[in-house]
Amino acid sequence: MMDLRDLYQDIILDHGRHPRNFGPLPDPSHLAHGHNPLCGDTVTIFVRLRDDRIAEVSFEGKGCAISTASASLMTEVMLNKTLAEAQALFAHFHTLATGGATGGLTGGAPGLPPGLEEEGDRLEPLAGVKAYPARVKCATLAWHTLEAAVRGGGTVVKTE
Amino acid sequence: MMDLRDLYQDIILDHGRHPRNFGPLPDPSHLAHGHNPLCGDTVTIFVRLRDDRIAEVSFEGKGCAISTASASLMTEVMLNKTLAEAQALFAHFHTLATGGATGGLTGGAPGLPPGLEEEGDRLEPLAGVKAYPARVKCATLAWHTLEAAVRGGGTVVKTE
Amino acid sequence: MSVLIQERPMVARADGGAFDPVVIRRQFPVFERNPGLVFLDTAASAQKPAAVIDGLAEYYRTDYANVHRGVYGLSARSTARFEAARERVARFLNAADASEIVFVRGATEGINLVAQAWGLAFLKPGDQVLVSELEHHSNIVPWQMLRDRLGIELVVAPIDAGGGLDLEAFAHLLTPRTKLVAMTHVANVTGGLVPVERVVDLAHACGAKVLLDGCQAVPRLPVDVRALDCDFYVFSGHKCYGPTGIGVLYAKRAVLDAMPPWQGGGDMIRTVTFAKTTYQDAPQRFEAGTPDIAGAIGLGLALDFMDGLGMAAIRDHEAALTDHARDALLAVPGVTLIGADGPGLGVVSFQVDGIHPHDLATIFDRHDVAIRAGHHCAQPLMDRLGVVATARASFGVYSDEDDVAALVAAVRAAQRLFGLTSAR
Amino acid sequence: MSVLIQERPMVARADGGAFDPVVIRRQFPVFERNPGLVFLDTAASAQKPAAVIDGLAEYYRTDYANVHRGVYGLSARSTARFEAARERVARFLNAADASEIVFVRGATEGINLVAQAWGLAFLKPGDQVLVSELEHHSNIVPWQMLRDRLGIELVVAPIDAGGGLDLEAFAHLLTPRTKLVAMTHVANVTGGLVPVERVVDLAHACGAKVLLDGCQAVPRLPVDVRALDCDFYVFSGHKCYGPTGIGVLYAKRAVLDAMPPWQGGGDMIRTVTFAKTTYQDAPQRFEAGTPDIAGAIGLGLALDFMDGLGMAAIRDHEAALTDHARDALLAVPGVTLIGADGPGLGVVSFQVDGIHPHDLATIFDRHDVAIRAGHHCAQPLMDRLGVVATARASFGVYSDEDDVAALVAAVRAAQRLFGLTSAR
Ligand SMILES: Cc1ncc(COP(=O)(O)O)c(C=O)c1O
Ligand SMILES: Cc1ncc(COP(=O)(O)O)c(C=O)c1O
Repeated sequence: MMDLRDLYQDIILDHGRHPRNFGPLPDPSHLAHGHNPLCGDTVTIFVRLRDDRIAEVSFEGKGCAISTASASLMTEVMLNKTLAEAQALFAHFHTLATGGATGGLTGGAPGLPPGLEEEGDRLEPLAGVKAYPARVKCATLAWHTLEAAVRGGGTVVKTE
Repeated sequence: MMDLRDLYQDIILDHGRHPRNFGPLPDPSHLAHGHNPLCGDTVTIFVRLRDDRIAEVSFEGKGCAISTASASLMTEVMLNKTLAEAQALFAHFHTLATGGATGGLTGGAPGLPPGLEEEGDRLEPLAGVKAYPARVKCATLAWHTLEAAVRGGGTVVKTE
Repeated sequence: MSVLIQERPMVARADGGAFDPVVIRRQFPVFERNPGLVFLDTAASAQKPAAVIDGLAEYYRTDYANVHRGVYGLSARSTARFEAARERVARFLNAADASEIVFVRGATEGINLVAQAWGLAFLKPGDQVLVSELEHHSNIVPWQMLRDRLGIELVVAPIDAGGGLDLEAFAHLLTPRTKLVAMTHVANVTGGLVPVERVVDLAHACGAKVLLDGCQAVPRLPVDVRALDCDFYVFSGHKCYGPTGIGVLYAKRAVLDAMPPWQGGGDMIRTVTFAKTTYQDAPQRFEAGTPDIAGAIGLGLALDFMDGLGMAAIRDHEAALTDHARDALLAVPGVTLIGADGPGLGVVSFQVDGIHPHDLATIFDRHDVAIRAGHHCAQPLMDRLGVVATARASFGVYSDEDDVAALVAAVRAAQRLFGLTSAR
Repeated sequence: MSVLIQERPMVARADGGAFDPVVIRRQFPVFERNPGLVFLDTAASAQKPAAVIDGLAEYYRTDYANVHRGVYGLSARSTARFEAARERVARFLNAADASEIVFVRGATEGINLVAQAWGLAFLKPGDQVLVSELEHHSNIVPWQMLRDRLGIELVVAPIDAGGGLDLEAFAHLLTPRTKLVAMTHVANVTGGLVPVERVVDLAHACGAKVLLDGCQAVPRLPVDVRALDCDFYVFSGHKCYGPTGIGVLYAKRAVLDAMPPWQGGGDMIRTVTFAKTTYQDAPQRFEAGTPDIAGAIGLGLALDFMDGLGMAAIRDHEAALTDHARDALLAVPGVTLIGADGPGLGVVSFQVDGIHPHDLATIFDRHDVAIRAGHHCAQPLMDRLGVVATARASFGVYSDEDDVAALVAAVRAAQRLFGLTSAR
């Protein structure tokens, strides 16, 4: 039996119960809604971009511990990142959570540009989800929604 | 193995190949079309009733040996019968061909009124069909069609 | 509860013994192959007894051929078995005639058939279809699609505070414009028994026809469509221990006779020319193409299996186990039941404070307890109850109090993992 | 013949041996259970190999649960197997993506889906659907129903004197009003191969979409939907050694994306409120309700079985046996072949002077030879050929020259019984 603690690490439970950056931004420059039709979970991501940099980011929604913790950790690591850095973190996270569906030779931290190592480490607790295929979408929902928000805004994203 | 000769008796083959009373009546008082949608066989029955008596009867159509012989034998036994006698013959034939679905304690000739014994005997060769459930409808098509003709006329009958 | 259900004489088990899930479970190979499995998702789909699995295989080995058109022996045998399955279903539902049984893929296809064949033919703009807040998406979406196509109205009867149908509100919503009432017999989220006899009486008094969704009822209680007097009844084979791919639409013969066909093809026609085609009578008119022959035969075997246990015995078992599960869950601090005020049959929905149902399901799975978490294809009901998702445990003939004990233990384990035990 | 068929590299048999129907037959339990059976009705439905029968049973025993919604292990396994079957079908047809594969009950449902979802959305009064005189009722009646509903026109491409599609006449019937060409790939009455590559080219040049009915083709030759470039392709699982209740609609992804749903229910929705419902992407949008999970998995096993033998080898076998059967039947005085001028695959229709096909089938059955007699769900073709019915023998991977010899012997026996031998 896979240890449930690999998935539900203390940091996940903590962020699940006490999400950081939770609640709407008063005046976001970008926003998107995400939705997992299989379980009904929803998330809204609020972003204020300034000069191609994520000056503020927050989220709101109803979800499980995994999706809430993933969104919360995401907002922490994304704060003050340039869009290019955000893209690199997204790719890194995707590999982490899915076991490498987007490529990357190592399971660990493929292609994280120098300077983002610390952010990579902070996302590590989310790696446990890849052993739970039915839950991967819980972890990726907020990330896909953020991507949609900064790319255009206003789109409804879904993960299935 | 059931002997095919029980079904394809000489009298059946003969009537199948050389049907009696084949071809339209010039001026029928009653007429009906019959159709077996499973195989595409068709039959038309022509009747001239005079004083509740079948003064003339003929048939036309495309069908197998069983359906053609059954129609041919039917026209022979029905000629000059009253409608009541025709009804009795119909009931008798139905029991003969289906093995008694309409009742009758004996498999043979239930309730044939006196005076129709000879007709009953002439239909006997059709009894072989009841061992071939897939073919019963071939045998009954003409009979159902005749019944529809004298009851109203103009109806299309089907057996399935 | 007995006022809500059709009573039939108690059917003794084939072996004359008591209803013992431990013994019954031995007839289900899945439990041998998956030792330790606590399967509590029968409402989504039931496991299959060996009689069904082996009977299906045996049919393919000995009697298989296409039906209805062959003169040869194998085809005649196959046809006889297929039509015997139709008779079997008719007997099981106490339908007046086998011709009232239309084989479909499942309840969903059955409802779509009614919406698209009966609905398109008989409904006019302004007519109303009345459903309830308890419905599965399968009994909502087809009517919405029809609404958007025809300009009819979809009216929704609310639930009461206890999570059951509000019968008084329902009665008030019936008007001469109500042409069809489409309602579940047993609710798939809550297990709640809907008083369908009253629903049918009230609807008929108003001139409306009634469709009952029996997906969760047929596996759990004796159903008598003639006593119910409903116009349509649908259910899915896979939820009552039968194979996937097969289900049933029952409709009164006069109703079927008046309906145009829905799908065109082989077997449902009488004559075809390019100019004009004429159709068969019911039920063939509604079964275009080669049917799921093995599925129908397998469904017949599943009904044999259930009747062998006795539907009254099954109902009593499901009711008792449901009551027990409700009590056992409520005894755990932090657990809330959803819509469990009225009589319930085979299904318990619940929530655990501080743990999302999705997390519960994952944690339970690691304890070999299989439940469902989510909206259970009933998003409108979720919205009405103000929840995003629930955890749902559901029972079958193989479920027993040990399964409930495992469920409760899993809840406690989840609470420990989430550090919630000391909170109380 | 090779110009008509997509060539693939010859696939060696799994055991490396030659294609030997006697050996293959041992994998089909029906022949063990029915010793002496000469089964010549594979075009109506194929018998099932043990790999399919046992694989189905094994799935129910070990991995069964409903798909797509469960978090627990059993459901995840079941979902993985179901979706792997979709990938399997995609690979078998060489589709670009598994999302282009929609599971349906069979070819008939697939065609009805296209007629009622694509047709209702995209056809206008005056538009034309072009079929051929060779079609099965399943590829006629859905278009007639659509014609009567929408006021479109149904145009019929004639056959030539040899019983094949008259390609020149077909080309002349194409107009800018032709929006869809719906045509069989291999004709079910005659076994005739339709030059579908030319049909697709000509139709596309005219701006029409093309639906191919692959019911008789998929069991008999390598099919590559991307090389064919057809827009829709349908087939039935039960005709290619798979279970009943399952079939496939392939459509190009862009075509599926543009189509509205047909049936409503669970699994095909994204969000549901009583006011408004949003739908999933293809293929889920077209799979309302619980699918025939076991059927899809069984179909995957059947495709494995066929690929194990090699589709090129199967094609060569069917072609050679068909040629042999045509020759052997023609050598019997009084026998006429129907529509057998062109290349044929797996099906031979014939008549015997002085004996109705129905009588032939009964007599053959007493000699353990199972054939079909009737209109084969192709009444318009029968009318065109000026016959009421034909006798039809059709072959599968288990058929061989001994079966043909038994068929010929049965013809002679029928002639003797009818006293027709001395007539020549
Ligand atoms: C060419 C053709 N099209 C369509 C069909 C219909 O297939 P099904 O009855 O499996 O839907 C058949 C078989 O009966 C066929 O041979
Ligand atoms: C009450 C109810 N109705 C309809 C359905 C749909 O059944 P199916 O998916 O078998 O068509 C279900 C099961 O999912 C159900 O529980």
